[in-house]
Amino acid sequence: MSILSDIILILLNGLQQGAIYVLLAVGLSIILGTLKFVNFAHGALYLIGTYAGVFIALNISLSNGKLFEWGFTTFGLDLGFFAALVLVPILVFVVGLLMERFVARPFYDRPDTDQILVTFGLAIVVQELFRILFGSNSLPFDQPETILSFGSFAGIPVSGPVALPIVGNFPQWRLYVIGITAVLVALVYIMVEYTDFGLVVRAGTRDAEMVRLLGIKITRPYIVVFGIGAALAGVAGVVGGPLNVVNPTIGTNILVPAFLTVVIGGVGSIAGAVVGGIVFGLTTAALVSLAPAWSQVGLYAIAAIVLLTRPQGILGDEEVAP
Amino acid sequence: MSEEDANPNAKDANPSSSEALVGSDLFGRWEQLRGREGTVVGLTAIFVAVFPWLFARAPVVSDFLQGYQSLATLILIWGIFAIGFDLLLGYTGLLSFGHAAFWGGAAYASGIVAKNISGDPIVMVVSGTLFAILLAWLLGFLSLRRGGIYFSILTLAFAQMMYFMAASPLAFLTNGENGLTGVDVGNLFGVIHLEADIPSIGGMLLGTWLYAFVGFIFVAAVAVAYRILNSPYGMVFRAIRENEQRAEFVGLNVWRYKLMAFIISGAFAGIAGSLFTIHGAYVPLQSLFWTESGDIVVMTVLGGAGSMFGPVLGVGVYLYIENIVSTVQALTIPFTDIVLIKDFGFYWHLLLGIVFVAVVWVVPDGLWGIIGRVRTFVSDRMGGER
Amino acid sequence: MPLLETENLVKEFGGLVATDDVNLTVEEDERVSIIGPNGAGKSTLINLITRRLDPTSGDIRFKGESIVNLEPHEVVQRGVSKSFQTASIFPDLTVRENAEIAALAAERGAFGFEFLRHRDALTDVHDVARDTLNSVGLLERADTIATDLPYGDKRRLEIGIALASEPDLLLMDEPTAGMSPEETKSTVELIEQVKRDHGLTFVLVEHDMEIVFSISDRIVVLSRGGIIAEGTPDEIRGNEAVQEAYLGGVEI
Amino acid sequence: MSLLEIDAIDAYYGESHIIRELSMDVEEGEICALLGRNGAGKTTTLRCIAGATPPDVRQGAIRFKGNDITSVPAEDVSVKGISLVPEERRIFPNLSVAENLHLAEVVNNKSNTWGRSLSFGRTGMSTEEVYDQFPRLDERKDQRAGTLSGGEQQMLAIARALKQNTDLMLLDEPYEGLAPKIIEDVEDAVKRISDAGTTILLVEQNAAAAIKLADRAYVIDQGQIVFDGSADELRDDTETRERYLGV
Amino acid sequence: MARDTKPLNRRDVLKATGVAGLAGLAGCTGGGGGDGDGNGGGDGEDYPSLGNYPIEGDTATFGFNVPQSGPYASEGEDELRAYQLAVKHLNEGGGWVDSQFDDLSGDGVVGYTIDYVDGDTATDADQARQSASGMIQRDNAIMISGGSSSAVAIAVQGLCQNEKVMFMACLTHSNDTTGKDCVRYSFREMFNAYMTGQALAPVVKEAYGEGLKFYQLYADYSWGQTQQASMNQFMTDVAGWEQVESVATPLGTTDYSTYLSEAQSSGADVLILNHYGLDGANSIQQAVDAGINEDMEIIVPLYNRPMAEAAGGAIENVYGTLAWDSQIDNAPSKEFTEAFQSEYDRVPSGPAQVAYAQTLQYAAAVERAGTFYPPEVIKQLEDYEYDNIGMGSEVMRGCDHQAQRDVPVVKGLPGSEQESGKYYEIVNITSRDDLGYACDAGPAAECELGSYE
Repeated sequence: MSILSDIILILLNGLQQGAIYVLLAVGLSIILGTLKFVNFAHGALYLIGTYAGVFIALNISLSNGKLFEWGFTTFGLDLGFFAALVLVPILVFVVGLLMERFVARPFYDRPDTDQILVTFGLAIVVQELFRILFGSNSLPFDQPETILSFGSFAGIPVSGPVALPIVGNFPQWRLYVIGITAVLVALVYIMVEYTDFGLVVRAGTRDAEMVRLLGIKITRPYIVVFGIGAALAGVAGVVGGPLNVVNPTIGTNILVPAFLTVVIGGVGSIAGAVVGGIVFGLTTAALVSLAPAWSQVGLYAIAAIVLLTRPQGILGDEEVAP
Repeated sequence: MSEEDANPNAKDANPSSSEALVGSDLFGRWEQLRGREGTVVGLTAIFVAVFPWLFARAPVVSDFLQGYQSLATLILIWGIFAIGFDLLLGYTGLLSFGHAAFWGGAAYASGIVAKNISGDPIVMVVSGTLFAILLAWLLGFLSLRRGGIYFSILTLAFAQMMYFMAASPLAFLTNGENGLTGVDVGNLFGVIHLEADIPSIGGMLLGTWLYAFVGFIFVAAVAVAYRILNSPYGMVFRAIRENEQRAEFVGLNVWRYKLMAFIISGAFAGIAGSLFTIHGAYVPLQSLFWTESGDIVVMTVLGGAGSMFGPVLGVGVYLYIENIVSTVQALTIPFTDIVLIKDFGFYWHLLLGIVFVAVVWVVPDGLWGIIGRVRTFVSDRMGGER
Repeated sequence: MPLLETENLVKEFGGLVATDDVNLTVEEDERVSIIGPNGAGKSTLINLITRRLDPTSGDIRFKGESIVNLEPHEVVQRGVSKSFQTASIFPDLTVRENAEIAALAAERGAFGFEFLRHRDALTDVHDVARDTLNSVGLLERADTIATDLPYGDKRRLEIGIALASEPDLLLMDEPTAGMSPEETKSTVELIEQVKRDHGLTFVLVEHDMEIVFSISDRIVVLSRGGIIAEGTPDEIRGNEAVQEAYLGGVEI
Repeated sequence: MSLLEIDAIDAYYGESHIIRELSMDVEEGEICALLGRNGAGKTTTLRCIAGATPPDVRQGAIRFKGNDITSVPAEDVSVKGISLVPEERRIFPNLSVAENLHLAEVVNNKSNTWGRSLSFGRTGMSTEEVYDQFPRLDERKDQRAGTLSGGEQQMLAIARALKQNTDLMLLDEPYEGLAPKIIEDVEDAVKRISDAGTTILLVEQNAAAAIKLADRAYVIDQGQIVFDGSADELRDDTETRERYLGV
Repeated sequence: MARDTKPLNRRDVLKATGVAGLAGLAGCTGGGGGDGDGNGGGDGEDYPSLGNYPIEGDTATFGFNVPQSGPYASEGEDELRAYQLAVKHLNEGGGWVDSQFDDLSGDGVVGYTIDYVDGDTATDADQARQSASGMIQRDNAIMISGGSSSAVAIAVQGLCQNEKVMFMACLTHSNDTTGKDCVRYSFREMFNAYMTGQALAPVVKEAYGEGLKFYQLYADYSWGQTQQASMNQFMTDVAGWEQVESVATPLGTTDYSTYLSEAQSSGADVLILNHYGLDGANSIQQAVDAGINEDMEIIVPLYNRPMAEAAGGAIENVYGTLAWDSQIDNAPSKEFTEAFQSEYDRVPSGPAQVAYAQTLQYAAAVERAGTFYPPEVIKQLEDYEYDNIGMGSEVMRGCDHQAQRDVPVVKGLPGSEQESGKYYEIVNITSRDDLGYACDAGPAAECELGSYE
């Protein structure tokens, strides 16, 4: 295997692994940056997104859990993957709004530790609810064969391998994961940089009171920010779900890397979350190639070093007041 | 839970009680007594002495509780861990999400010492604790450079590093995923086999020598923790929690005190981790995993961070639910066969999660705080009748 | 030798010069007030002396030794104490414990290893704490939880904490801000009494000119980061540059 | 009826009692100065009017155009026609000049749903008008506001207020930290705004500069009004000036 | 450890106080069984007390420690069904008790009614031990069985050795269970990683030919390491293949794409994925997504049902071994499948058969010994020969407590042909004669069983 193809593979694999982290980190980061709310239940939103994705896209057969006991042996709407990709963000957006209203809001004025504790507890509750309902074994979440198929249009095939120059076969879906992430992050970026909504959010991050003094009811965009952050986590669940097995622990398992992504990239900026996710993904891929046995240790070590030497994160400078 | 009923009066760490209830009657004298160090340690010792009997062997009570000896031992071990953790979280106000590093690290250290050097329980405890102290010094030195959520994440990252190191690169020492097996715990003082039952009445109360050994260390840990809280440190820790900047500006070296809080807390975790190895003659790899850190947070907060015995109560409730309630198959109306909830035990983790959220939300001083309020209510009533 | 002196002290924030080449001296036993309009750099100067901020250049000497490279708690240990503008106390601790913490730092140093020593045995600390509470008039409320005190008493406690650190130099940042006239009056009395009893050297930052003129030996006027005048109250009262700084510098 | 009536308010910062039974009125069309040494309670008064919290007003009432606005949230007070140009300007340094200005009209922008919908006929100044008034801002409209000079930042803060739908502009220490030449520019701007019909409540430590512009003046000390009269009266009242404003 | 020495059996008290405790928390309901017919007892005279022996009362309690939460819960539930079935058959007759196990009467075991308690291991060694110690100390279980992971089995059997309570291992595949971590009180019916390599080699050699190159990925913990070592050994020695590289994937890896990319470009013909359970489901799914199955053959040494379910169609044509399968064509297998299906209306999984077999095996040994006294039971099991559980003629070897048995080799079915309980087809049952190792060789060389008492 040539060094060039090695490098390309590390890049591709790193990007696609990073993509999921980016989707989670963008939401986590803007919520942390604008609302100063530490959401340890962000992984739960990913979990909800994944299960909702399975439910909407497929008709799965259950083999344990309460739903199974209640007679739901096969389960799901079987609307296809594209429907999940559209509906899940909407659903999780609503979940995010509810979470903001009923969980986050009472805790805005309480210390970080209380926020961590209550959302940590909430994450346990959500995970357990899913375990009880769907059982703790893994559901198959197959990659979509095609997307955008409707009516007579067969859709674009997305599953299986695709032959790339130099490196050979590569799982096609993973390229789509990178692509979908890029599009979504770009959309959010445009929304934040070029719309009134984004303007209010950016200004509010810096000086919320002044925004209110200008006559703008800042809580509304904040709620929307929370919803968007949640929706992105939901999308991450839909596009990332088919990459791995789906079971109730995926939410808590992904939380730690998502948080590390945020702090590596720098809290509060979308660009930071993107850079954090890419750095995290590439580092993982590179370490896996170079020193597999130490890759996880190395990853946490790098996260710790970034936190110690650059607490504002790689792109945190933007947020430091002049 | 009845083990807690044994000492609802072995009280708070705050001896200079704000309610200056001094009277010549019995109640007043009791109020005076309860703050004293000797009383607290004495009541703890009495509690430790009757706990396993009540929990596992007493007629009616233990049949109701469904307890058993080894769980009693385990509750005390985790109790030591929680007392130490609370010194950091409850008193100094630092939320570590990486205390598994000290618990699991000490468990491995004492296990490895037992396998390779000496299985003497005292040597194991000392070596495990020393390891935890050194590790806490190092990790505290690094992690305390950051505050708030960053501190929590740093401790988490370091603990996860330890976990992954034990899982694979250091598997030649730790036996990796299978956990450290074949730990031979030697006899205490060379003669007492810890697994053996204590003869006569001692055995009836305490059960095994192992429990006696753990119980002795538990009482000692309570005494030391209580003393620390009543030493200048206890005051400084609370001062840092209340107003760190002001503490700096009265001339205290806040950073070093925080480091000491971290190390002391690590040392308690180390003692507990070493005892865990002695208790099980085995170290699971999970002892280093971050969920273990999460468990100690949940236990401490559930019971009541910032009180001396709250975290121990939290440990009791947590382990009780995890090990006993989880095996209950149906929740029935007392003294009837009417089933309220089928498969009740199946929901144990959900139940715990909901209780935890409720505690954080509504009663930040935890279950112990609730007991405290009930006690205040009762004592006010009693005071009012005079 | 002056107790405190700053030499060409400069602090810049970005392009803004908050402290501009300040040479301040405070002699032992002197009562110095620092006044000046908003944004004159009074708080910055105090923060530089207490080492909460790093100066851009210049030196600060206390008892002849430079303290520029010390940590804040080390400065306190040398004998510079500060009372805060708001009641910066330990709210959930008792009044006595509030004072004891400061006394502990004063009597036992910035850090010690006495974690197994019962604090009841620290008689020196108790003595200092009791004396301090006595002198700020809070001894009777020693067992009250600090957060339950009325606001005026909290501010007294704030001053008490600063005093319990046994300072040689006390920096007071607006000790009467937000107080009612009665509270202000009693605080002024407190300051004068402390001045009598402890023979302290202190530096006062205050807006209330009545207080400033009644208790200062010397007044230093800051404007735009620099010292524009200093002298006795009478000298300052008639000083045109000072009037200009306050009233706007335009002939009326 | 005065445009703004403050009726014996008491305001607290946490437990600090800052404003004590303060009463004052601002008439339509005038420039009213509120003077006092720092710490006297000037900024707190303005924040009470603008609906910012803290402070919290525990007693008394504030009325604007006859309507009670005592405990109305800041965003609603703003929409009713009061704009605050706060101390230290508080422009958004991470946004461009144009974005800073645009932010002030977001609330008037019918296409968005983030602000409260408006029933007022009048909207703030258009961007063109603002740039006409402040050509320097036009030159720098794509620059990040944090990179502007102090005077430019003050202009931006005032311009931002103009873009709101303003009947009463609260100016908090507009001259602070500015060079004398720049102060003159700001004075000119304030005069122009006043001439255009906007009522102004001006808070200043620099009494002389304020009196020069003002029609009427209040002097505040320890949270209470200690002088109330025309600017000329204050100019002549040396004792009050020296006692409460000077040294 | 402290024993419950008071005359009244605690479980009886429990029943007397009703299913509910005062707060309703103590409603611990076991299986069936009342207080028995009172004819038991008698066997306590000859032996000293040891562990939970002697049994008080007329009821002997088994402890079934299976994953009821966590990723292997569905497997654990199936095991538990089999255990419950075994208890039912022991007390009431039926299934193999009637047809295959002559030692068993269907009327309890040596006069005792069998009861059981169950616990949740959550596939976590620590929780499994806590659960097992509750069964031993509180419920006085005389025998523990269970496990769905080697770490759990090793942790629990160590505890059982200390407590002098017998452990009948269910699903555990690591060499270490009966190798370096073996104990006197534990017996394993399941084969191990070493034997998997031996069983697969001749089959894949025949299927894919000689002289191939293979590439291995293995989970970097003891099971994965031993598994890849035996695959290397037997693919090289038996199949005559050549290993290109063997790469460790750390514990906790969920994304194998980088590893798979490297495997893909290595030029090897065969990819062996030494991952178990969900790790296996992930790696094989990802391998198929990457199109590796187009250029290379894939082998997964050990299958289980949760993995097959989660991996879905990705296991098509992938070879592996399996504990047991209902498609195996012999009398015991059919009888078990029928009994299980008539009770639960579902097809039993491999671990269910092991669970059922282990419980009956233990009970039969108790009958032969005439007592529950563990050393006697152990002696009855050691070197015992049997041919009654559908895996050919077997011996439970005395030197390491490892059953010497046949191993089924299977091939995954395409997604379209899969149905509940049927995910693979049986290609071969490799005979015991082609498998195994001597007592002084392979994993057994490291085994020291420890004392009987």
